[in-house]
Amino acid sequence: MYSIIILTVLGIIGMLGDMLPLKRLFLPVTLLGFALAWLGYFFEFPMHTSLFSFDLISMCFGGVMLVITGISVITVYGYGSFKHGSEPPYTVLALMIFATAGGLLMVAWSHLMMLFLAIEILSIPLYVLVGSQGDRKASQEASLKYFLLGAVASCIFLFGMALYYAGTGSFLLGAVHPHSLVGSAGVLLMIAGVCFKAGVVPFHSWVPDVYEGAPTVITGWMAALVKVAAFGALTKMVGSLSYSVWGLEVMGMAVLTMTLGNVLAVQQGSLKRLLAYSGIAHAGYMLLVFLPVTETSITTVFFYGASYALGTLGVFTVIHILEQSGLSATVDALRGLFKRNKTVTLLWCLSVLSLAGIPPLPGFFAKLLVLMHVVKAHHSGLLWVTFLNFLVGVYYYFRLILYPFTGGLSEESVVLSVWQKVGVVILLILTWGAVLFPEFLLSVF
Amino acid sequence: MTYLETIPSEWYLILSAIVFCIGLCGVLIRRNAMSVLMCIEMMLNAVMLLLVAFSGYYRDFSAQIAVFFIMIVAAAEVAVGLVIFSMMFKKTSSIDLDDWGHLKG
Amino acid sequence: MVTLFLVLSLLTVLSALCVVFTRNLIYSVLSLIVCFFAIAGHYVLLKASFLAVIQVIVYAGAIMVLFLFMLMLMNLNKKAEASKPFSLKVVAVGVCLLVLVALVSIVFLSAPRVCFAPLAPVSGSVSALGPLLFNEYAIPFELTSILFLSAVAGVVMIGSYGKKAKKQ
Amino acid sequence: MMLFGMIATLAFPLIGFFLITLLGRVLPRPVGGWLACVSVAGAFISAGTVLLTCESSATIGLFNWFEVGNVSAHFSILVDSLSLWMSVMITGVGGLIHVYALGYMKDDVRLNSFFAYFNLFVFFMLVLVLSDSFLGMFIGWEGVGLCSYLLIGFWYETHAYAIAAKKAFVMNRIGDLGFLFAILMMLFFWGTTQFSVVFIQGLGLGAGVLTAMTMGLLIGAVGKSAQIPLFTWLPDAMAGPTPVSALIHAATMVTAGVYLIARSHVLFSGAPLTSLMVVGLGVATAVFGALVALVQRDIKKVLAYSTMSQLGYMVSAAGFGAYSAALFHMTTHAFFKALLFLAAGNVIHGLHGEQDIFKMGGLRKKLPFTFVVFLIGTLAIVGCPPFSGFFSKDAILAEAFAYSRTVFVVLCVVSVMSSFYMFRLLFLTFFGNARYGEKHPHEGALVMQIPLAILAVLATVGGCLDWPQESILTPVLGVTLVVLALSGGVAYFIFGKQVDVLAKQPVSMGYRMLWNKFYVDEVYQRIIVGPFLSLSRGLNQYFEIFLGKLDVVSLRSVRWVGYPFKKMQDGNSGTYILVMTVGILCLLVGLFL
Amino acid sequence: MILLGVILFPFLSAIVSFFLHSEKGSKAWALLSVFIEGFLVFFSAYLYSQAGYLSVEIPWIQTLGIHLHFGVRGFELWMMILSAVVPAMAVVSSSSKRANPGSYYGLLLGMQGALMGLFACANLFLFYIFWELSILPSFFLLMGWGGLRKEKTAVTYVVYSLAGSFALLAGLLYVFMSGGQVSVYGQMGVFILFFIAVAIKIPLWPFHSWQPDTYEQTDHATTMMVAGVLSKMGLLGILKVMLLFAPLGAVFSSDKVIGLAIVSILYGSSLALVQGHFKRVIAYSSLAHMGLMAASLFSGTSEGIQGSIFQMGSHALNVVGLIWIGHIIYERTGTLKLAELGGIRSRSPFLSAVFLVVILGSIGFPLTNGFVGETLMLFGLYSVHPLFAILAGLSLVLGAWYMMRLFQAVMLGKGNSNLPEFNLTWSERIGLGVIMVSIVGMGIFPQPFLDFVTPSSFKESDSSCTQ
Repeated sequence: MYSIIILTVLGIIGMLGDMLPLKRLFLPVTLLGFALAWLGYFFEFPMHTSLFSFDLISMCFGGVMLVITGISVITVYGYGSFKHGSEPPYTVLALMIFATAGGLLMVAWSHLMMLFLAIEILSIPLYVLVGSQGDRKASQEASLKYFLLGAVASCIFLFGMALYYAGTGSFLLGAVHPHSLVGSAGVLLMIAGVCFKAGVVPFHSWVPDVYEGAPTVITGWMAALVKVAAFGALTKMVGSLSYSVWGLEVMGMAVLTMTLGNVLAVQQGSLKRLLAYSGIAHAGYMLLVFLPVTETSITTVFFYGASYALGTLGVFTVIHILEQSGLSATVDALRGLFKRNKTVTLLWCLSVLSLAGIPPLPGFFAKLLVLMHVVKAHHSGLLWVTFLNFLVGVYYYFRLILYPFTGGLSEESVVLSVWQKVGVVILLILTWGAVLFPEFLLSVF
Repeated sequence: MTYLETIPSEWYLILSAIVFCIGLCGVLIRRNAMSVLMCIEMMLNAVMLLLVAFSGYYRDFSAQIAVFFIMIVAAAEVAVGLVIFSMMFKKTSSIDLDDWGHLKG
Repeated sequence: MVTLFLVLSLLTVLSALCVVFTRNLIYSVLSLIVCFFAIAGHYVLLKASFLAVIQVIVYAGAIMVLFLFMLMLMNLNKKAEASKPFSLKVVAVGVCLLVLVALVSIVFLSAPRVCFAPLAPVSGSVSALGPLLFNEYAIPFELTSILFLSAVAGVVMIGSYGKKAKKQ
Repeated sequence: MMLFGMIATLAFPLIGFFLITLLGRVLPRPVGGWLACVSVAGAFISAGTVLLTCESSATIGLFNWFEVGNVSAHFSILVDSLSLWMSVMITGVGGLIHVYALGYMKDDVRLNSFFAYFNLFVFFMLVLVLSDSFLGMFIGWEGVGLCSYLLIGFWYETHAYAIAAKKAFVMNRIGDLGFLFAILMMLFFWGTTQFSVVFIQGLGLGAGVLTAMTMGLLIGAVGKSAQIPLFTWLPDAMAGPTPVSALIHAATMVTAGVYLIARSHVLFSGAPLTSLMVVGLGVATAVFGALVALVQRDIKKVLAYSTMSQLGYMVSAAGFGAYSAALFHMTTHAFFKALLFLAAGNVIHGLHGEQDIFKMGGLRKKLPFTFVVFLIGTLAIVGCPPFSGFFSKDAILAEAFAYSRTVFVVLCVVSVMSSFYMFRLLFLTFFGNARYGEKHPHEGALVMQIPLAILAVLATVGGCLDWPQESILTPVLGVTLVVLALSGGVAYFIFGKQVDVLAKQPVSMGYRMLWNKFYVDEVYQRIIVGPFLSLSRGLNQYFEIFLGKLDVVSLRSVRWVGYPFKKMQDGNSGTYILVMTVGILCLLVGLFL
Repeated sequence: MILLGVILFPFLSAIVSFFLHSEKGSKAWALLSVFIEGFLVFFSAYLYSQAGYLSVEIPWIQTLGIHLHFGVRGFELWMMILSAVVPAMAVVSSSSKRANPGSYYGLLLGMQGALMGLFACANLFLFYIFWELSILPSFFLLMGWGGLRKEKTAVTYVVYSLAGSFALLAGLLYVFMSGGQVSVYGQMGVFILFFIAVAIKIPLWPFHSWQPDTYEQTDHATTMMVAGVLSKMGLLGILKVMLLFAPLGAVFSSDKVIGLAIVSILYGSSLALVQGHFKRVIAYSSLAHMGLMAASLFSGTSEGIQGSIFQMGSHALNVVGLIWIGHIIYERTGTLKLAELGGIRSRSPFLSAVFLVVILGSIGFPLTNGFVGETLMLFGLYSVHPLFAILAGLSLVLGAWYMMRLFQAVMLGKGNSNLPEFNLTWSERIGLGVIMVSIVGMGIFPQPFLDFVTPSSFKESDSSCTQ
């Protein structure tokens, strides 16, 4: 619990930022706080109580989330339009920290109610952050949709929890085998609730509109954090449930998610919507790993989540750098980027290639792990669908890489603020690190 | 014969299912954001009812604590929801969901 | 006892239907309050008197008042609320009915709980809930503080967005 | 001694080629040419000495080329009477033509490159003749093809000449493909193409395989010696300068086919069907060449077709086993055909490039020396007794007579026709009224006349080089004399006198058929080349675009599949929640399955 | 350890080259690193001729069982020499005035590194990783410095290449999952998957539609790399992967594959006749040559295979020579359309002489490197079935036809008057001279190269593919 406590303290400091005299110190303090929070895991490692269980999964997923938020905090800190009178956007950072605390909790629960609380702690700040750009109608509409759909999804989750409680009489998953149908129905509804957060097909409708509406600074961080947290929660939840209950439905959802994500991504013009649909497709690939759950599937989900998060952060950082220099987030904004700023193009190409799954970038190993898992599970039909989806994915990813090299509209070079440069450099280092030492992330479990 | 023996647990399950579905139906049918929010509240209450009923049956108070937390979350949600609706109203003086459908495709 | 249960559940269902299908918003808010009271009644029946009181105070009192306040603010009470095209309504109702049927069939198909272990009858819930809340569930209780903190920060941030922009 | 001699013969032209190309710019103009003549002369001398001094045949191994698995190939020189005699002939006639070219090409700007190609040609011809394996011969074979390409297309500015060169090269390549196929069979059966190995084990093979192999060799010979199917390049090859036509398209390269058949006579004797084919092709070409030559107007084209028909003679002779007669005729033909071409060169040189014999006439007085030399050449080719042509042609006729009556009769008719068109050529150019307008022809320089004189002597004396053992003088002599007189008279009667030749052009169907070479070129163009090109253009047009469309089509199908889902995302949160509810419904229903 | 040096050095020099911006500096750096790489490769060739087998193994990812395992046999080293020589030619020939040269040379060196890795790798995963890695630099080079229609070409190129590599990945996963020895039925499936990947990369007939556009749109150095070495990756794929992991598959379908290869030979030769652009002629001609090489690889005879490996080297040399000459012409006349060219022979006899020698090399004229390869390959095909040899032989005739048509269209004729003066710089003269001499040299003394290509180790893999 130390990490949650540290994050809360940081959040409160953030909220009181205006009054406290720490104008320049806030960012380093936050980063230090994140580091301490991750260290916090080691002190009470592995703590299993009736309510929480901080074990290896929560430490790793938590670590990834802290890294994601760390980088996003840096880029947010450097983001121009938030600079009302050049003091940092304290409230936004505070909310981001609270959401991360929610994310950490989502992978460290054992009592179902705690999972619900974690989902809500993660979601409430996100509803607000999505709607934070009051002047843009799209931002308000995005937060409306996210709020409504989020509320309905948490109701569904709760109803599932209640049914599970009715069926088994306890809030701990896997404590007793849910013979009764009511218990299984509860499990299904709970999985549906979490899948909403992950952006799996029947519950994916919010993803494109929210990604497009939300301010780009938030979208990247939100996409990465929510997906990692959701799949962390799913691994914990699915790990302790019998496959027969949810096997068929999840496979159906996985296939639908992959195909729909890729098929719709091909037709998108706006950059953020395209990346939203590709996010959905990646959720589909990650879901494949749970059919059936084997010892490698946790490693695969973890590595896939980490590489996806890295890729998405990189991509959205580039988009918001482009938006900052006055370009609309459409595919044409990328034209001529190669001439305007090399490092940004390098980051863009590496991130998109990692999402496309081209060796030697981390995305490739993630894809490889998923494919090995599917081949080991002998779903040959599923294998062919996955390959077709990868091919369609390659098509629109390479279209994205195409544009920076085509003729540019505006010639003036893209300027970055100091902190944004720091963010870009950290992302590059992490990507190359994952290329050279995938071992570090893979051998954890 | 305590009250609980007389009422079989299925009845409560059915009652809460009915109220849940009515809430869900309200969410789908109403065009006004406020009434959608109200229906969501109703769905939450259905769940709370179910939890309280079964906490009685299982003689286990942890469910009531869960209900307690649900209320807290519901309150926070309503607060955030109403702020979002108020800002929408300030912008376009209408919180009709069909008017707020511009992000599409 | 059984008749009381039936009356209360009938009241709940009717008020719920009323919330969904009335034209005027005010009527639906009022019927929702009635529904909350009915559910509070249920709690009393189930010997969860503390929750009943909480329900009445938090829901009926605070949240519904907030709703009414917001309605008055947005003067939504005058014009009748526009309704969705009829075909969409039918589909929505149909789907909900199907979900209900599925749930009910699940309830009946699942193995019936033979009977519940006749533990000692539980007396007043406040004295039982209190220690539980502050011993085992102390940490989650604190966590809810994060929830409220972020809710408050969020509301302030969104609410005051317009003013700060005007101040520049 | 023999080793040094043979290597010298090969080395001289190669050194000449490298010297001229490398030092080309440095040397003053004529030196390059003289260097070429010296090198060929050197080769001639060394070949001649080796021919005279040593009798025994031997093979000199130079170095092994490649050795992969059980396939191996080695460069080595075979020294026997046939190859020596061929190399002496090549270097001798080649040398004379080099000297002639000095004068003929004097004012050309790229003189050095011309002589470089000439030397390279002689080198490749020697490699062809001297190598001891079919693979070595193949190197010479294609090398000669390349040099003929370079030399035909020497004046490459004019588009037509370049096209003619390309046509010659591609046609030769078709022949080379057949030859290569035969080589592959040899490699497959024996792993090497050494003559010694091939000829010893050759007969061991089955008749079918041997026929296929000899068929391959035949196609090679046909391609190179311009026999029936692959001959259309020879008339176009006249686009090159006259010395080129003399050396390549009269004396040496075209005889390579005959040399090939003569060299591999063991294989051909083992495949009766192919030898029949050879005779048939030879005779057919002889007839065809003679017929078309009757009506040609261009002096070089007439000589080209006569070469083709003489080659037909030689090939048919080789076909029915008269290898020595064929080779003897090849030698004498080299002498008088080179003589005729060089004399024609003189005429063209004198009339500043005019090649149409209808625009010549009465050159007897203006170019006396060329007239005498041309007359000797004509008498030799016609087969008038004292000259060499008579002995070699009649040797073939005698063998033909022994082989089969019909072949003999046809060959006689061909010799009659050949004498007719040669006399027609003679009278049209040198007799009759001068139709060349106000050009004033003049004799070539001394350096052009000496080789002519030498060749004239060789043409007359050449006959006795080879011994007509059995005296064929008696009946055949009489017959040929009568035939000659007859055809000479008729030719003189038609073309000799001062008559306006143009008006007398017969317009009959037969004439037009002959004039357009039986439309063979047009037939090839319309049946083989044209449709092939249009097929590939069609493929290029439609199939490539169809393939290119593949990914666009797949993309559109993906879009079409995705369209309903795109419509589902219509921005209204009510629909979104409806989708979620349906999702939950499916999940719950899934529970029952 | 030198193998690791050979593979990693290009990547390091690529990274350094990305930071250089001055034209002179980046070209100098590229030249230096290419020659060092050449030296390293020749040194490892020397070591190989001593030791007989070079190999190095370093663990990389234990969990997936992927080790950096590099092992080299004769023909792989031959390909590594190739992929040292071709980039050297590419760098020497590229004129320094181009947009941001640093990253240009960096990408070239990166591609060279990927190729070295591919040729030297000894385990399947590495093979796949380097196989995909080599697509990226060519894609970026096409995008950065390509012609007018580069976007469409780039998309087609990438979709085709990656579809191929997915097929390879599928086959590879299947082999990996079934633990190395694949069931008979499985081998057919694996063979088909590998064949699709290889057929797209070589390319063979139905999968070739990316090739002409890519050759036409990429700038000359990339075309050299793609035509010279990348296409050989496909052939190497056959030797290294298919014949070892799916020998039974190779047995059953070798006739079908040879048939397809011959179709691509005839298709390539006939279409090369009607192309209007210099580089498209080269594209279709190399489609034909690669088809012949692929067919002879499947012929199963040791001569055929050795001939095709030797021909890989000579074809690379010829293609590089052709493209270099094309580049020289393009730099001076600004166009490569055959209709607008002509009369260059009178302006630069040296260039036309080299062009003629290179053409002779590529159509298999005796005494040039093409002939040795062609004869051995045709022999290989003949021993499978004489008809195949005849059909493949047709490519010789068609080859002569379209190459002479190219020579005539570019060099002969009067040419338009405003043709600029054609004085070649010293580096071009030397480079072209080296190419000319080596073409004729390889033709006359092929034995040292042929011996190089048949080490004993090749024998036992040879036995596996001759069944």
